[in-house]
Amino acid sequence: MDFILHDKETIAEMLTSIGVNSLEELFQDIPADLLLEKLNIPHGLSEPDLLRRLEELSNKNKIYSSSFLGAGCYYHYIPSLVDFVISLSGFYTAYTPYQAEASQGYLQAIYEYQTAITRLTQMDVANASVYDGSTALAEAAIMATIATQKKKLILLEGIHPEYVEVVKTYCWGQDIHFEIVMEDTLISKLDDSVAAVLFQSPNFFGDIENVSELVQKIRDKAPKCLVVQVMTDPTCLGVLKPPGKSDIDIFVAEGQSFGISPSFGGPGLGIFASKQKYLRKMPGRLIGKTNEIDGEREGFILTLQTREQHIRREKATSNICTNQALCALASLIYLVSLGKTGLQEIALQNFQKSHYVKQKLATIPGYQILNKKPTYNEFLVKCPNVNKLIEQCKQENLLPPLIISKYFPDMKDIVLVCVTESNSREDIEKFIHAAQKASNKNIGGN
Amino acid sequence: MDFILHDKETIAEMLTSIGVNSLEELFQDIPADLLLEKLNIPHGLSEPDLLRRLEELSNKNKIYSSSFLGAGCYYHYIPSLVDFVISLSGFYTAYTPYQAEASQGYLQAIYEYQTAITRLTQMDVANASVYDGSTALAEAAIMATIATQKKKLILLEGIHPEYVEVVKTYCWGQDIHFEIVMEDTLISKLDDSVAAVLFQSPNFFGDIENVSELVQKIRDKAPKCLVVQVMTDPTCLGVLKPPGKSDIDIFVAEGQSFGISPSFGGPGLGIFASKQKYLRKMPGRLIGKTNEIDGEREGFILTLQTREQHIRREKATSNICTNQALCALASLIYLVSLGKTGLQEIALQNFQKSHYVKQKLATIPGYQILNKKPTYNEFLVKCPNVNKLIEQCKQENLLPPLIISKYFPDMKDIVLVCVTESNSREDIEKFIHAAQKASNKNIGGN
Amino acid sequence: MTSNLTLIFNKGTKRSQHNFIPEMDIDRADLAEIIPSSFQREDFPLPDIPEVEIVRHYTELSRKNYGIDSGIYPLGSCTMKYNPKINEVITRLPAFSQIHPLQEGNQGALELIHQLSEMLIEITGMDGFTFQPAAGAHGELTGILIMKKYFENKNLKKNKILIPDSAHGTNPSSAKMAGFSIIEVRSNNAGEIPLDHIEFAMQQGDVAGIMLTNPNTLGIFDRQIKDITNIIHKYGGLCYYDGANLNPMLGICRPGDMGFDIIHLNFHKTFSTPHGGGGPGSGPVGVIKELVSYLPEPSIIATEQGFVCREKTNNSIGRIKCFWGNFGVIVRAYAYILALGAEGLKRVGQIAVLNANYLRVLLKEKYHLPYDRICQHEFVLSDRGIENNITTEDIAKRILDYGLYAPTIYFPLIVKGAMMIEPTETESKISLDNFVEVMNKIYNETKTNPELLKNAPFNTPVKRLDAALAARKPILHD
Amino acid sequence: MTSNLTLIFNKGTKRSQHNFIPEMDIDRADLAEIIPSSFQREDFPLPDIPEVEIVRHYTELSRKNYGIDSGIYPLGSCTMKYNPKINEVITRLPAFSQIHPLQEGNQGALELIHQLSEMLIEITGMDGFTFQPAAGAHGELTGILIMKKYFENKNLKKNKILIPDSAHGTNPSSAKMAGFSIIEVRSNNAGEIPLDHIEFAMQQGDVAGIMLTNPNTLGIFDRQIKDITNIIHKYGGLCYYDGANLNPMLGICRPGDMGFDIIHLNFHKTFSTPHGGGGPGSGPVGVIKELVSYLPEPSIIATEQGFVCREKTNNSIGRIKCFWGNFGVIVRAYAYILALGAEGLKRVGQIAVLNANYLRVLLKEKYHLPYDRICQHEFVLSDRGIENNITTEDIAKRILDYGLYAPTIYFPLIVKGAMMIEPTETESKISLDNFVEVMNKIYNETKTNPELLKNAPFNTPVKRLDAALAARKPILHD
Ligand SMILES: Cc1ncc(COP(=O)(O)O)c(C=O)c1O
Ligand SMILES: Cc1ncc(COP(=O)(O)O)c(C=O)c1O
Repeated sequence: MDFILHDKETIAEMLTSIGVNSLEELFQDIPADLLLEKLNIPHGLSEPDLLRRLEELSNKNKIYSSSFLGAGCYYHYIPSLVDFVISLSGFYTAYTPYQAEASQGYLQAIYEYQTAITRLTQMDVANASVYDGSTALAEAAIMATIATQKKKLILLEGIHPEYVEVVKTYCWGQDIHFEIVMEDTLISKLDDSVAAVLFQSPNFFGDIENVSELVQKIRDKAPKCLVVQVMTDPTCLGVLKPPGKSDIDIFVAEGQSFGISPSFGGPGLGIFASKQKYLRKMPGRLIGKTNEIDGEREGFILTLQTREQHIRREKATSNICTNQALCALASLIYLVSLGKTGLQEIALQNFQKSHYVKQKLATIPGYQILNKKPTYNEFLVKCPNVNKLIEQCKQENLLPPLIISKYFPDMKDIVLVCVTESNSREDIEKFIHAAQKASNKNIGGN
Repeated sequence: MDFILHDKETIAEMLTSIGVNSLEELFQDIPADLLLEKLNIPHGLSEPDLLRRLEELSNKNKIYSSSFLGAGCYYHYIPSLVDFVISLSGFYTAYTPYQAEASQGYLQAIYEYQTAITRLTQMDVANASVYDGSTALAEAAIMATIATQKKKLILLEGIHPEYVEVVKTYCWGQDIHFEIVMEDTLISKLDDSVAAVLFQSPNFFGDIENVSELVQKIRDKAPKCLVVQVMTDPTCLGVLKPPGKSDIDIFVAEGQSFGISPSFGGPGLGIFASKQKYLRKMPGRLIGKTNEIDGEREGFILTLQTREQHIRREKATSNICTNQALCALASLIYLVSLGKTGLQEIALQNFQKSHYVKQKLATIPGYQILNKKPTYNEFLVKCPNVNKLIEQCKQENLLPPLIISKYFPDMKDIVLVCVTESNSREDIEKFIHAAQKASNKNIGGN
Repeated sequence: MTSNLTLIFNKGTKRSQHNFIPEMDIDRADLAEIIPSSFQREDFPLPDIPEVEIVRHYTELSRKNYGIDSGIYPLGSCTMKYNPKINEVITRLPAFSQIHPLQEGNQGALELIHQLSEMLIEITGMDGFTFQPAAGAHGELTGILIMKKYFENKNLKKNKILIPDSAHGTNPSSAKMAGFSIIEVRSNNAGEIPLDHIEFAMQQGDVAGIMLTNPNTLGIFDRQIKDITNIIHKYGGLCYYDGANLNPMLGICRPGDMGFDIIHLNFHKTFSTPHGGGGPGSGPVGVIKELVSYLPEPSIIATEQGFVCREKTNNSIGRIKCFWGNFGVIVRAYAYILALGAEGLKRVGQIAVLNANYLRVLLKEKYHLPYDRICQHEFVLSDRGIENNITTEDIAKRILDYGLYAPTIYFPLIVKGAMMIEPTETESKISLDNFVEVMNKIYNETKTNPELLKNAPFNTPVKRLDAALAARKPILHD
Repeated sequence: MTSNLTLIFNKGTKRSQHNFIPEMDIDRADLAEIIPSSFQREDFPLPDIPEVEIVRHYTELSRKNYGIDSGIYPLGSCTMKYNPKINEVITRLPAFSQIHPLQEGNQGALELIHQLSEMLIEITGMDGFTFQPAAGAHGELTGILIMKKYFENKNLKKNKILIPDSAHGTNPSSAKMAGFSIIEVRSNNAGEIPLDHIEFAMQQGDVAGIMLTNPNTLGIFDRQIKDITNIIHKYGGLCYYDGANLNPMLGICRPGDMGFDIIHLNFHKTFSTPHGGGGPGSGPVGVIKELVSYLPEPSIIATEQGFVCREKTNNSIGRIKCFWGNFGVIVRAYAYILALGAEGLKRVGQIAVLNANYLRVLLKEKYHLPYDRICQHEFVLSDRGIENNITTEDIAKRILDYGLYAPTIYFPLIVKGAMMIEPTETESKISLDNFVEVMNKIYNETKTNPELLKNAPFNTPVKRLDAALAARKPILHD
């Protein structure tokens, strides 16, 4: 099938208007030896055949009834309103709102998104989104070097390993040096040459830092050093102190938890917020409120574009153009659908349910919780038999936790367990049961 | 959960405006002994809990990979545009378009539906829909008695047995007499007292009548008798001569095949069309084109409402009020999405594929095709072992054909097989294989 | 910019369409072998229309159509409440939408219908339900046929039925379709049923009973409802409850307790299933114990082997619709009740009445309120006192100009120039205040600028349409 | 009627919301045991907002936003084509949308990516692809980093890159992010690259190569493209192809055959994935055989055990994004290519070019066309000759009044007052004719009613907005 509207007669008519004799003549500028005979691509499919084919293909993936896997991508319930709104074709079939007056709907929605993010994080300003959490962190790293004119970064251990890799790639591109340090050596590594300290909290292993204290320690040693916090599941902000209240300079996060389906890890949403004073160094789009030139009414418009590539070209703060607008809209709808009450309760349920699982696992012979700090919805567990645990989970149709040696080969027999509000009591008991069965000293056979 | 917007303060404020002290006071007219304490209904569910519950419940139903069951409800591919359009909330959250000027969108769409149906059927006029095929037939029966002022109907054998039951119920309500006759005795039963002959073609057993010939025979014997045709799967009109070309007086059909999901048999769509001369006897709504009173432009409006209950009350042509507008819209989108080419091809594929299966079954020992007339996508098969066939189908994850004894206890070992374009070659081969396995003299065990 | 009257058929092309047709994977036989060519059609006057055109066309039409997602939809007696989005998701779950009515493996569907039945029994005070009827009027017909059968079985010739003058048009026409003739009961000054009138009628011996809605279409709860049903029952009659106005009674009071024997519900009103611009609806019918065997088949019972269909009974009026009713609509109503639960349903009743009364007291300052008392879900204003020959229709059309929808007008028939207003429970106070503000502005315009009203609307896709012309020269298709 | 500036936050209530929170089914521990209270937030300045308000608010906003379903969207270089509805269904299939990037049981997803890669290799003439980049600019960065790594590996210090003046802003800024400095190549009068200029630059020895889009942003296919890439290669350089303008080349001619070594694609342009009002996109990068090992990990290969990830290579530039890229977008592009097939893709290229040329010849009658030759997907008009001090911006704003969207304006920078027009292949002739008619009307208005243009638009939700004020006093949230 295709989505062409012209019949043969219409094509002929149009060719005549143009003054050429054939479609081929329209490609007269192309050297003949470059013209293709025919693509070696299968014959096109009709919609029913296409759907059948894709259904069959999708069925080669496995869906579980409940998940204990997180590690940067989370299962949270998505309110029906989210898909309803992002399926409105006035939103999803639009381009970037270059003509403000015909794009007020989207502009207002993204302004509302910026508002929701600043309120949630208590940061001064938030942009209209970047690609995802990992690139948000990389952009933050670069922004810190622009703002400080320094080319050295320190990353605190515990950042998502894939985020670290992305930061590494971006930094290499710009000859920025960076070092990953353990918490106990962090302060000793700081000096005037450091542009920023980047850390994740709750971190990849689940630990929640005392952020205010950490920031204070950094400020004491290196007052001009920026502090950048990243999060992979910002639903915790329903309960945790927001970065804006801990004097964080740049806050970034993966927004997938806010109403975006896992989708094999993308598209997600790069949340990006900072202090007001760094506004003009920020990457990405910003929507601003303004007035009619000749009128009374207010409206919304893309603003501070002189930071951006299409105006500033190689002097831009970033190369980003297309961002994740529809995902930002989804997350806005998520945030307003849950509202204050819902966001607080969701965070509480994540705290409580994962705490429950933690405590239960700790009582099973052979299991040991490795986190020394408070945790949100993820934590590290040393297991008597990882493979058996994974096997038991699958038998119960549960998506098993992450075997952490995937990223850290030295960490043997350890899994990163994620428990959210989406795990029902029943799912949780199944998981605990699976863990029991996978315990060497399991109670009563099987 | 609920969908109430007021907080406590707002309620208090409103009560004050009204001049009452409590919500309870608003129910002061209700005798105290009628007031309920509390409904014995479970506590409300949040959206995630609700969805989980309903998913679990729905999973107690079985979905098959392919279906060979029809009998009044058919599996045809539904173009993506159908659900897209009927999900536009300007359509599905509207009421009946009483205020024409603010409801032009729906009015135009239903006017287009009426147009599509008249073009498809070649009947003079079509209404905006009635409930379904069965009630459409009952309404047609009654309309015929109103138009002819006679109280006797003849039904030709082969009408869907549930339709017959519905007609029976309606006729009993109005003291209309009816009789079901076999084709060979039909003409002999006709006389001046008969309001109409009702028949189905393609009929319940799959037979396609020579409609023009049938109508002619009836006319010859009883010139004032109306002829009413019903269809359960009007996709056949892609190929078959339309009723309007066979001098049919009233044509009704179940429109579910036109883009409406099976949904356990409802909602469907009652297609209702007739000759112009019976227009003012028609049941149901009609949309008409008109002009602005003080302007140039044309627009659409509910019309000929003096036939309807809200104006005419007990003298109305029918009691129908709410109809199946959204289903009519779905079927319109189906018809325009397929277009002429698609509708013709769909009908051809149904003819061809069912023909293929018929021929293949006929070669398997023990199977016998019972239809003597041409068939569309359904036909009757005498089987060596019905239960075994059903069992084999299920093993192949195929929805088995109808065991016809469900409706006709005397017809033993016979199934009504339905083959549509939705059955792929692979599905069809599986079905034939299942039939082979269920044959007494099956080739090579198992 | 483009004319509002480009029909979709004008957007066709001569390019044949293939997007929605599976590729044929079976060798084609000679068609003439399958079906004689004389059975085949010759021409097919539908064009092929490109997908892009279809999408744009109906996107535009949908925007030219007011829906509950646009704002208040105060049509009296129509209960246009918010339709929860989750229900649209649930009804599209494949194991609901893709199942065949005649298939085995239907236990989920049967359980759903059975459970819904149990919940409706509790909500209404009835003893059994059928889900076959496709809409309210269809439920009425079903219910009245049950009455007919009941008296037939008793060998009583009762072919008349009492229906108040405030009743919806479907009531008399449904009764007529069941073969009854109608005795209209004139409401008294309080908008209620005069007891002596019905007592007198019942004494005649040929009256089967009464069809009532309570609260009625004036929004008034008949305080003597128990007396009414008692009188009917005293003479062996049956009481039918038109459930279209059940919304304000949810969790407050039950038709069964009022003494009704048969009721229908409008899922597309009370239970928030989208009205779809005219349907599909669902109009289940509930009855008291004595009448359960009269319900149409099939009805579902729980057994140890699972949910099964009840055996045929001799009493049953038979089938009223194919298969199981409008299952897709039934699923939504079920989900709605589960979502709200006991407290939620009661809140619906309370707030529906609160909102109606709030509008009532604010609007009666300018507009004439013929029945000036506490109302339930709705109330009716009249055009009395409106100057300059301005009609209710003019006011309704002017409301459209302010971006809102108009009330039901000229109904009930017992109020001259009626405007019947039902806000439902899902409007905010801001929305109600806005409606009042618009109505007040219009009231002022009736005095200061009557021509504006007579020519309204102006801000709609078309100006006021000529209904008389449409009926005189019907153009019903292109 | 209501102000267009009621933000959703003003629609909150004091009623706490529970609709979207599952009921807690675990006994709660004392929170202080789990998380110290000093770690907890104090206030939470977000209201609770009722579902009804949210639905109405965003329904209204969506109607205040032009989309491809509204009509022609002629933004040059943006390829705003129709987005097939079926792709929205497919990407929401649970076994695509609900899978975790780190789960086993991902063979369907890996097979899809692998197959798509094979098809893109055929379409573009490249030898390997990565799907990690989230958009075009991200792909550019990836591609340029590959260049960087390539020369690093060869121990060659090549830190400059050639970029024509007609290039999109992302090209220089991406190159800059990869540590390159930019040498701008000035286009000649035909809108093409002067060979001598690039030959001279390459001779300096520190130039890594060139970034080009062909057809370029003037819609012109550079006839000497093979010479250009030959020159670059002659000096050991690499050629980067900005695939944003690939649409007209589909099935016609391949960047690989033109001599490009690295390319990115914009799925949200060429392959019809909805642009989403700004994203998400997907910007896969393809490279020639020699560079395959430089692609980011993971890349997927087919083995007998199924689809697996390639082992790490030393050459790889590393990871450019978490996980697998924007999979939901990738699925749509895959479905699109399967739907169209070889013939369909070629038709896209042909008709995109037909439509652009049709507009070009009709519009050049009134508007100045600086490069007057056959164009490919788009062409650029200028404001030369427009009288009464009317600017390109004025014209663009006036187009909105006619219910259409405006072209890209003031880009490319080499045309003064540029209007860059790309109709795409999914517009009908009627739609194109309508666009021409509007443009002609506006042209007449420039002469007869210049004030109208200077104050346009009038028919939009707001009149012309003050961009300078927005930048001077940024208000970025409420
Ligand atoms: C009071 C009353 N009764 C009955 C009906 C008929 O219901 P339906 O339209 O579902 O057939 C209505 C619908 O408008 C009504 O308002
Ligand atoms: C020519 C050209 N190159 C690159 C880009 C950047 O692509 P993206 O917006 O996907 O980052 C664009 C997008 O507008 C473009 O038009």
